[in-house]
Amino acid sequence: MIGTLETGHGLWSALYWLLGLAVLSLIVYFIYSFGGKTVKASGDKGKPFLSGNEMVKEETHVKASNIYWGFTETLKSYYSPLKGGHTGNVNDYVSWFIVVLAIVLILAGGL
Amino acid sequence: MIGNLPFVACVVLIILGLYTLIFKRNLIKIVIGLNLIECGVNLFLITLGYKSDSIAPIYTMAGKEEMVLPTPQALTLTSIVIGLATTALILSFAILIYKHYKTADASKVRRLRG
Amino acid sequence: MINEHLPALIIGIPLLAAFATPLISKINDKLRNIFVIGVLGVTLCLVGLLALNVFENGIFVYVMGAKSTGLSLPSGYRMPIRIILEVDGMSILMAIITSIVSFLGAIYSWAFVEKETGKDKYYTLLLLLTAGMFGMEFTGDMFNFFVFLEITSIAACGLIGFRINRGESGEAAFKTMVLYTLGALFVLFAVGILYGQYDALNIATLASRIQYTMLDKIALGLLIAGLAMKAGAVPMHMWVPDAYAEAPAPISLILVVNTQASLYGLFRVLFTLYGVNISTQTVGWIIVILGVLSMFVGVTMALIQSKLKRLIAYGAVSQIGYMLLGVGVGLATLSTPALQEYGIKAMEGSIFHIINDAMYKGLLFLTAGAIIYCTGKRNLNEMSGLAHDMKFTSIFFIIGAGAIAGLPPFNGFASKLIIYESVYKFNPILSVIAILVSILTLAIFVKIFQSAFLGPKLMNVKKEPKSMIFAMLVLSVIVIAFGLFPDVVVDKIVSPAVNALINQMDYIAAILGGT
Amino acid sequence: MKKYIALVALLVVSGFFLLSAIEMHSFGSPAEEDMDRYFIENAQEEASTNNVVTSIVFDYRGFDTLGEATVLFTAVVGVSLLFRRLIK
Amino acid sequence: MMSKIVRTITNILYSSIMIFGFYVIMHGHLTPGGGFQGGAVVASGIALVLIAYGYDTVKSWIKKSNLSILESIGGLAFIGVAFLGIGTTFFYNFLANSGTLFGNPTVIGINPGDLNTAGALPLMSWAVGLKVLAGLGSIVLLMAYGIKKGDGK
Repeated sequence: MIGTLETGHGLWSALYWLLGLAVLSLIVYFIYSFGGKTVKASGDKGKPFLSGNEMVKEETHVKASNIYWGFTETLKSYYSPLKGGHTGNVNDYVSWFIVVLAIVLILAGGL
Repeated sequence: MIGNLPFVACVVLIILGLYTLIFKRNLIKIVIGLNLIECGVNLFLITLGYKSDSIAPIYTMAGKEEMVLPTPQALTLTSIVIGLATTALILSFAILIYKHYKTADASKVRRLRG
Repeated sequence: MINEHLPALIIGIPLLAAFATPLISKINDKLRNIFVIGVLGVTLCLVGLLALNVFENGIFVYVMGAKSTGLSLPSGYRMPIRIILEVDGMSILMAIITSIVSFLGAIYSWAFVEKETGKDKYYTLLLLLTAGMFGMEFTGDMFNFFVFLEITSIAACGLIGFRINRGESGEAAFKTMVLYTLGALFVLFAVGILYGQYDALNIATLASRIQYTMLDKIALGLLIAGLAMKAGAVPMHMWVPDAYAEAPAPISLILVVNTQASLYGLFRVLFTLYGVNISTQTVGWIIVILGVLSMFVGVTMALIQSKLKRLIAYGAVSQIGYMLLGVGVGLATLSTPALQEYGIKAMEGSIFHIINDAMYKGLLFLTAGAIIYCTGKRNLNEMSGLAHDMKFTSIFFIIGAGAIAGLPPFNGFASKLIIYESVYKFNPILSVIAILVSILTLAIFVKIFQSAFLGPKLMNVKKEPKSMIFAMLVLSVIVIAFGLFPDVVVDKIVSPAVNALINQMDYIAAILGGT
Repeated sequence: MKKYIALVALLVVSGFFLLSAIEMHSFGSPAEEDMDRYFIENAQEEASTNNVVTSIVFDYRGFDTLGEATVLFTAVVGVSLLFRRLIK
Repeated sequence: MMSKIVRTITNILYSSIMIFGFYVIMHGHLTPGGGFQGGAVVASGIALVLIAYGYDTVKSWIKKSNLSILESIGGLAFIGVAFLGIGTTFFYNFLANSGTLFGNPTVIGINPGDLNTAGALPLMSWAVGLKVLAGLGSIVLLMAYGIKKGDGK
C-alpha cells in the first residue's frame, strides 16, 4: 500500500492517520452539536480583563520575552551558565573548537 | 626522531598560531595567527615531498635524474593561493568591523551573544 | 554524449555562469536575474538526469582529463593519478537537495534583494556557493574536497556580510570566517598526514590502503573536529546563530544545505575513507554524544531567544543533532550484526531527516525573511498580529513549524519516528531525549507563532511579493508530499544512499576495479 | 578558569601534533612514491611539458587549479561586495 | 604620495617588474613559475605604484571596473579552455602533441625545453595569470581605499 512507511518497530501511514483524524473530527462535531446554542458574547462577556479591571485590546498581547517566563525562571541554574557560555568572543569560539578537538583526539587516538 | 626536526618545526608553527588564536584579543593578531597556522601546514606539505640529494622536478640541462616529489609542490601552490584569498577577505572584515565598532578588540566586538 | 559528462557539467556550468555574471549584470539587471535562475534550473535538470543514471547503473565515475571518461586507472598502473569525480547514492541525494534549494533561493532573492546595492556580486557568490557544494558532494579526492570546502566557506562568508552597513553582519562574518578557515586548515593538515603515509589523495585508494596507524587516528580526529564544526555541532555551534541571523534569508536557506554538505563530508570520511578499520564503537559514540548535545543545547537555547532568525537558527542546531544521532548509531553498529537489525533503519531515518530538514528549515527561514522584509523588524517583541495581513506566510509558517516539530502528517514526523524507534533499540535514553527535544521544538515554534502572528494588529505591513510566495509554496508542497508518501522517498532515494555509505567495498571497487 | 581549560586543551592538541610529526616517515625518504613516480616519468609525453609541477597543476590536477582560481575570484567578489558602499 | 626618491625608483623598477612577471607567466611550462606566480609579481608592481603615488593618483590610472572585467575574462578563458577538451573529457589537454599551437612534441629526457610545447597548459597559464593580476590588483586597490577611509573617522 503506497504511503506506508516501515519504521523500526511498526508501520506508519499518513493517509490512514488523516482518515482517523477525519473520523474523530466528525465524532467531535457530533458531540459539539448537542451543546447549547444560546450563549452570546454580549455586554462585558467578550471583553479582555486583567485581574478584574478592564484593559484595551492592544495591551492584551503577550510579548515574546514573557512567554515561558516560568520555565526559564525555574531552570535559572541551568540557563545562567549556558547563556554565560555563549560569549560573542571569537577567542572563546576557537577555544571551544580546540577543546573538542582535544577530546576527540584523545578518544579516537585510543589513549 | 632527530631526522624529523623539519616536521617538528612546521608543527611548532601551527601550535604558535593556535596559541595566538586563543589568547590574543586583537583582530589583526587573530588573522596573523591564522596565517601562522596556514604557513605551518603549507611547510608541512612541502616538507613531505622532499627527497635527499635530488633536484627540482623540472627537466632542464641539469644532469641528475633523481627528483623530489612534485605533487606536494602543486598542492602547496594551491593552498597558498587559497590562504591568500582567505586572508584578504578576513582582513577586509576586520577593517569594516573597526569602522563600525571603533575598536579592534575581540572582547569588545560582541554585539551578537546569548 | 551529454550523459557521460554529467558530473563535470553540473559543477562546471554554475562556475561558468558565475564568471559570466559580472559581465552580464553590466547589461541589465532583469536579464541577470533570469540568467541566474535559468542556469540553476538547467543544473536542476542535469542533476535529475544524473540521478536517474546513478539509480540505474550504480556508482558513476568521471575522470578529469583522461583519455576517456571512465578510465580511472592509467594503462597498466595500479592506482588513479588524476582527479576523479565519484557519484554514488549519497552524493546524488545531497546534490538533489542542493540543486532544489539553490534554485528556490535564487527565485526568492529576486524580490528580496531588489532594493539592495551590489546585486551582481550577490548572485555571483550565490552561484559560486552552489558550485562549491556540488564539488564537495561529487569529488572523490581529498585535496579537491578541501578546495571546494574553502570555496563554500569564502562564498558563504561573503554573503553573510552582505548587509555590511549593519555592523553585526561584519562581526558575524568575521567570526564565521575565522572558524571556517581553522577547520579547513585542520582538514588540510589531515590530508597532508594521509598523503605523507600513503602517497595518495584519491579517497578510494586511501581507503584501500589505510591501516589505522597512530597517524591515521590523528588525521581522523582532525577531520571529525573540522567537519563537525562546519556542520555546527555543539559546542562548536556558536557561529551558527550569528551567521544565520545576519545573512539574508535566501542565504540562510542555502547555508543550511552548506552545513549538511559538510555533514556529508563527515559521513564520507567516517564510512568510506575509514570504514570498518576504525574502532566503530568509540567513534560512533563520539558522533552520538555530539548529536545529543546539539539537540538539547540547541533547543534549550532557542527557547530563550527573542530575535526571530536567531531563534530559528538555534532550532537548526538542534535538528543537526538528529542526523548525527542516527548516523552515529549506524556507525556504532557498523561491524556488528545489530547493523542489519536496527542500524540501517537508524541511518535511513537520519538521512531521510537530512532531506526533510533542508526543506522545512528552508521554509521557516524563508517565512522569517518574508516577515523581516514586510515589517522591517527583527525582534519578536516588536511583532504582533501579522496573521491579519500576511495570510500566506502564516499558513506556510504553520506547515514548516509542524514539520520541524515532528507533527503528523508532515515529513518531519516520518523521519523522526524512524529515528526514535531504531535508536530505542540501541539505547532507550537517547530516544527519550530525542522525543523530549521534539516537544521543546514544538514549544519554541508555538512561541514564535503566538508572539508574531497572533494577537492584536499593531503594525502596518507590506504585501509579500509573488516570487517569495512561489518559493515558499514549492517548499511547503514538498514538505506535505514527503509527509504523505514517505515510503516512496525512502525506497527510491534514501536507501540507495544508506547502501552507498555502508558498502565501502563498492566505492573502492568502482575505482580500483574489484581489488 | 576558562583560560586554563583552553591551555590544557592546547597542550593536548600540540602533543598530538608533535606526535604526528615524529611518527611521520623520516625526513628526506618518502615512504611510498608511486604516484609521483608516475608523474615524473610520464609528464613529458602525456602533458608534453618539461615542468612536472606545471603538468600537475594544470593537467593532472587541473580541477584543483580551477577551484583555486575560483577561490581567488570568490575572494575578490567578496571584498568588492564588502567595500561596495565606499567605491562609488 | 611618498617622497620623490621613492617615486623615481618606482618609475625605474616598474617596467622591469612587469616584464619579469609576464616572463614568468610565459615560461610557466618550462621554468619554475606559472600563471599564479607571474600574476602575483605583476600585482606586486601595482602595489608598488600604489604605495609610491597614493590611492587618489592611482585611481585615475587604473579603473576598478576594468580590473573586474579583466578578471571575469580570465576566469571565463580558463574554464573555457577546460570546456574545450570536453570532446574527450573535461580538462583534457587537447592541444598537446597536435602539431598546432603549442603543439610540438617534447623531447623525452634531458633537454633545454621548447617554448612551443605543452598544449593547452600555456593558454590556461595565461588565463590564470590575467585573472590573478586583476584579482590581486583590485584587492589591493579596494583595501587601500578601505584603510584610507577607516583611519579618517
